[in-house]
Amino acid sequence: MGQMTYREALNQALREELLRDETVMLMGEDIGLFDGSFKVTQGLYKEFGERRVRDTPISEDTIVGAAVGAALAGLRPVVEIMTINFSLLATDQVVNHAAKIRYMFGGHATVPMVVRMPGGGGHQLGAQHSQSLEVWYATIPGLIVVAPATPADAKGMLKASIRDDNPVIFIENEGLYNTKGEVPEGEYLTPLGRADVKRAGSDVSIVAHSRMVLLALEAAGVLAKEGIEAEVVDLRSLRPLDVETIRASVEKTSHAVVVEEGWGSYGITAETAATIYETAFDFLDAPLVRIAGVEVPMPYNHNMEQACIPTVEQIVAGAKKTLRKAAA
Amino acid sequence: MGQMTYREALNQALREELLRDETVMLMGEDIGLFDGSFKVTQGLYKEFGERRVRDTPISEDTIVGAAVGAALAGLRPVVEIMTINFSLLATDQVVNHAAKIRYMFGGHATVPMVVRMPGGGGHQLGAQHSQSLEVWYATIPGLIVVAPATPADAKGMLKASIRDDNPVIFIENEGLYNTKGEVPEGEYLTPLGRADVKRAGSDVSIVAHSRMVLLALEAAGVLAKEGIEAEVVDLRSLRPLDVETIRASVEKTSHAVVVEEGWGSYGITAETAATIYETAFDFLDAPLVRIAGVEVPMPYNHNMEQACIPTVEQIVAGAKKTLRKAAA
Amino acid sequence: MAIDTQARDKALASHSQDELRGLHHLMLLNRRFEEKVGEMYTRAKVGGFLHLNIGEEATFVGAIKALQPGDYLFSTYREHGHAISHGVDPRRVMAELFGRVDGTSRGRGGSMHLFDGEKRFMGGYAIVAGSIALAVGTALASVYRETNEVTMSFFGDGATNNGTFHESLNLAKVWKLPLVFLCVNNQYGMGSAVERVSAVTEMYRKAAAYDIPAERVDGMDVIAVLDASRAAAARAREEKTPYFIEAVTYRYRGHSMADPGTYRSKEEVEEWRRRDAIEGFRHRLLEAGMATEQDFEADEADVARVVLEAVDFADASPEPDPAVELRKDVYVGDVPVSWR
Amino acid sequence: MAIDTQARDKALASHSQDELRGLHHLMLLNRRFEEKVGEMYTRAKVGGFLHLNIGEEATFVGAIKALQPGDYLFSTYREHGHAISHGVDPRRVMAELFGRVDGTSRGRGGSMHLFDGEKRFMGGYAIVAGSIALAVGTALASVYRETNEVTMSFFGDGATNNGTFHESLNLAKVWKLPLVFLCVNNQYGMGSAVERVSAVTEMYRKAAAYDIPAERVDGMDVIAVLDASRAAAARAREEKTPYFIEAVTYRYRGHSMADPGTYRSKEEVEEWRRRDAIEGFRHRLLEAGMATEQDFEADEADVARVVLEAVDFADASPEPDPAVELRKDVYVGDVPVSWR
Ligand SMILES: Cc1ncc(C[n+]2csc(CCOP(=O)(O)OP(=O)(O)O)c2C)c(N)n1
Ligand SMILES: Cc1ncc(C[n+]2csc(CCOP(=O)(O)OP(=O)(O)O)c2C)c(N)n1
Ligand SMILES: [Mg+2]
Ligand SMILES: [Mg+2]
Repeated sequence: MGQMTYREALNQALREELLRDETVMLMGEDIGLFDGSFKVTQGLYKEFGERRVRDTPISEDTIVGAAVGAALAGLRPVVEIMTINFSLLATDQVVNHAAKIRYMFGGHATVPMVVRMPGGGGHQLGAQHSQSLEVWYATIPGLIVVAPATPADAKGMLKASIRDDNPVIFIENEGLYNTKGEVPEGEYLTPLGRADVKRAGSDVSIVAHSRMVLLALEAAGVLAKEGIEAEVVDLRSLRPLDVETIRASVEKTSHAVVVEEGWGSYGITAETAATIYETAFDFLDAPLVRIAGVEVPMPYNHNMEQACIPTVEQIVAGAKKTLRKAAA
Repeated sequence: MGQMTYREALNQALREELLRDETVMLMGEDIGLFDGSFKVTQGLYKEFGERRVRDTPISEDTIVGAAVGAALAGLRPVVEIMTINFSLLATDQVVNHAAKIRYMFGGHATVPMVVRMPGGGGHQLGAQHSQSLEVWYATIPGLIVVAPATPADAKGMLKASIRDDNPVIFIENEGLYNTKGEVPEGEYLTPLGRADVKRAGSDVSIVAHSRMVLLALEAAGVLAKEGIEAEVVDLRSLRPLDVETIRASVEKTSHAVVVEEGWGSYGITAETAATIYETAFDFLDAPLVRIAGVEVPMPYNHNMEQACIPTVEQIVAGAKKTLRKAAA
Repeated sequence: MAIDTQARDKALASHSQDELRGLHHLMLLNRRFEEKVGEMYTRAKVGGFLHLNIGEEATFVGAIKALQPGDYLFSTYREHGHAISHGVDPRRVMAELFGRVDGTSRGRGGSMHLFDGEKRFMGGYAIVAGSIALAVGTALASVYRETNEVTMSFFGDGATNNGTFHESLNLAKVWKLPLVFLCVNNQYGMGSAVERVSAVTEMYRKAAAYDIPAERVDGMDVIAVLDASRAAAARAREEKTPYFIEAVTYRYRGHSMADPGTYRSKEEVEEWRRRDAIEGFRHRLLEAGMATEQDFEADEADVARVVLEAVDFADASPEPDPAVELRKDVYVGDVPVSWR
Repeated sequence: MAIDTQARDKALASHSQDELRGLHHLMLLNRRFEEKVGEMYTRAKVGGFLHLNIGEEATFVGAIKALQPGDYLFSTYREHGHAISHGVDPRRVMAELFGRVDGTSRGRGGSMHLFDGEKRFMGGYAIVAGSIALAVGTALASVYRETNEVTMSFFGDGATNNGTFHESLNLAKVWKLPLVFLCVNNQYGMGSAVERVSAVTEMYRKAAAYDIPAERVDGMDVIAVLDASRAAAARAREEKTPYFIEAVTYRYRGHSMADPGTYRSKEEVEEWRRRDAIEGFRHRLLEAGMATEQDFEADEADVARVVLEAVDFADASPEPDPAVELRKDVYVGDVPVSWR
């Protein structure tokens, strides 16, 4: 176990998998000589050379397509799309090709590949650089979609994603790269498809993923001081969604707050809310509270941007609101 | 009022708007000389010439981008993307450009344009040609997203979309083109953003959009024979979603079935379900029932495909299920 | 395209009689197979969109004959003949068109999505230009592994106007990939004549923007296509460089079965039919004394048998049972397929 | 690029003293403006990503001077100088960088999203190659309306590897649009040197695939850029044809403020700095007797004033109040902005 950043944990996962399996290779814009625009691939080009760590032109669509082809031929490509915003140029290859090939070819083809990319806002990068579009991928059968919140999960899930035989969309968050945590050394795999209770509690379930889990944990700390015990469920995996863990938590707490950084309407919280109502209807004492980003293209101005992104205070207030409603 | 098909209603709307407003122009692959691959633009090239009705290369991304630019310059382009499946090549222009330009440029720019495209399955076209991806667009602030179910709405909403100053995503359905209905002559506008109760009823609300509305109406007919009065709410507009009409219906019926042709997880029904629970929690007598397409890439084989798409029987059974649960 | 008959004769003579007879047989098989498929479509045995490639036989038979076992082939939705020419069993192709479990894709793919990994027929795809990017990937894998295969990517004239085409050519050149781009210029993308949608009408010129060697060949001349493709594949294999071939041809039928073809004149179609690849090839074989009318008749009889066997096989194959087949193979492993 | 000094002198002499002095003033203004912006970034007055164009002044000053009022200009995220050169008030540019309500985009856009519809500065965009497609649209509108404007689209060498670039060139040629493609080849896309990611290293050659007339000019020579752009714009305007110009230049700073630039050598940077567009131009003006050192000093003083005024204006402008500004302008009209 060592303390390291989320960025370092990802880097370690990539390095270990490159060492372990000759068929693993990385592709992306400026991931090699430049060490990656967020430095996740730092040092790997130097260590593994340009055969294993391949810089690409600014051709998102074809990079992903080439990865699909390479995967069909038996490699395990790991693509970095610089940010999820640019993945909009590659949606055809992800959705119409990677996600469908196995099924539409009768199960005779396999596409073991990973597309890594960070989403999220908070750095004044404006409307075209600050989106959280994980819901787009989460709705597509044939894809596995994960979004770890902690350095340990970042490592364990990236390694598991690379070893998985399905196309995996691996969503990071720009605001997480510098966060720190304990990360087990060496062989450490986190199964895909399982949510994780990051903090146990009995009064209210806070269901979140990616960076919002950190805010949820902070909020739980605040609530604890007021005698409210919040349980924080980190989804980690958006597709498949671990309905059972969510249900069990809400069954216990009878109250829920669902949170996401992106837009809520037709967002991740639409599904988590619907799922909770569906599976725990009889246990829920009050309407749950949905907290999400304000539904505008992200503005540049700092105050304006901050006003868009969910806060610890909002989550605390949300928890109290659903508890109050129940009391009333 | 005249009987006409959904296709003819769209054609009439386009024709009337081309006649009315010199800034309206159409662009798309094979919409001109070829009369459109689903013949929605039939005769318009002949009547209006290639200045107003413009054939394009197979360049979805740039066609939409060019429409955005033309809209910025004051035209009102109406783009046809042959099917929603190919719009995956244009998501960057739709989401990163059309949807954001007005806001991110401080309200100083306007993008009056329409992107028309059919979605849906049922014609054995396979995985890459049978998707219902409206939820992708519905989650994006800056877009208006509509999906009419009847010829009258097709006409009224297309005319309204062309006159709207915002980018409108206008989603048709291949299975609707040949359906018939009454359509008012001439100037007939249906406001965007309003759901429509297509059949009134007191026992259960069936909430749907596009082709599923027809199935919902059929299901309501079947239920009526068994003494169950279903109310059919046609969303018509997915963004903005008419929460008030949905809420009012469920408040009245205390039961709901939500339906979509596409995949349910993180789908349109995730939002409609969450919305119903949120706004009508205290009125709902039982968990609602969600009905959606089976979550697989669409198979080619007829029986397999039919097994994927929601049916009248499923809706009838869903209605009974939620009513039974309530009774129990 | 002006034709130099002397050179043409020389080209023919450089091939063995066996090879020439094989080309004839394969072109004929594909022609008759497609005709049968068209018939099966009108009899509702085949559904969905159906894109026949009648008229284009010389392009794909010639090009694919240039490949070796192990070479990767990517195609489009107009791919039945591409699959068959690359060694996929016609019976399994027909079964797929019929939507049966013995089809190449267990009936899930249909006409546009044939696949045979063992033969390295890497699939038919229905997104124009989409599979060109995939071809970059297998070619990359060959270089990565230092194996000796070539990848060939088929696409149409219309596809060259799409961004994926451009990105793929650039990537193939930058990465020095053994990839033969094979553009079947049948002069229309649906109803759009090349000159109405493409800035240049000679597709091979587009390769110049990537310094990819390129040439244009008569797509009604199977020998021309074969010879050019062989040279291209050899260079790709040895020099690890992409190569671009444009084969100019014509589809006799509509874009798909739904297309009445009103955007082109009867005369134009007739003119091209007079240049028919199979008819023309027969004349040349006869002239050169490489085959007799009897040989052609024997081929006719043989391909008729193969086509009928394919239909019988397809007819006998069971339909997939949704209860068993519907939720299988979305994922490898125990991933839940559907949550509702 | 070999330089023919005689031709260069002749080119210079064909311009009026006023015009030459104007070019100097504008290049200097942009240089000093960017230096100040860099300083403001380190002082946290400017946030987000910041891409300076120091070193590239001759490319955009030369090209944009070739435009007429009413002509449309599209740019990228490296666009401050493009906006200012097209007539956008430097004060409003600075205010936008500061995120203030008097900024060109009311503080919502920032460094990458300047916009001024009145000046027809159609925006800075942060998706590489994305705005090239938009430029096709305004050029189309000009043809549609039979007005006489030209559209100019700026983009980098890296952008030419993206599919949108390709589709846009094709469309512009097919539709015969008055559109000048202006490729600023600063030889790097982030850390990627042109030859590592592009099959051809001379960007103008890519235009050949669309039969678009194209040329490569010295992007450190403002007169060369101006003359080529003027000829291009004139042809575009009169003949309704796209034109492609590649201006070869260099950015002295990193890709953005976050980039230490380890992918290139100090020597390389130094070599290009020795060819500095402003310095070189001053020498030529002095030699030709078109300006004196005093003139340059006067320009320095004047641009210093303009830059300071811009900072003062920006500083004085209020921040947008989220309560008022946040939900405005997502839509035109009464569309509900947010449901939660
Ligand atoms: C991205 C995309 N856009 C549009 C279509 C619809 N479409 C199918 S085939 C076709 C024409 C393609 O022409 P070409 O590439 O010349 O191939 P051909 O059909 O002539 O063999 C079009 C527009 C599609 N399948 N994919
Ligand atoms: C579609 C897309 N992919 C990647 C990026 C990240 N990115 C921003 S600038 C840039 C390099 C662009 O290089 P070039 O076009 O040469 O312009 P320059 O920065 O040199 O002016 C990259 C890769 C982006 N903004 N958009
Ligand atoms: Mg064609
Ligand atoms: Mg550059």
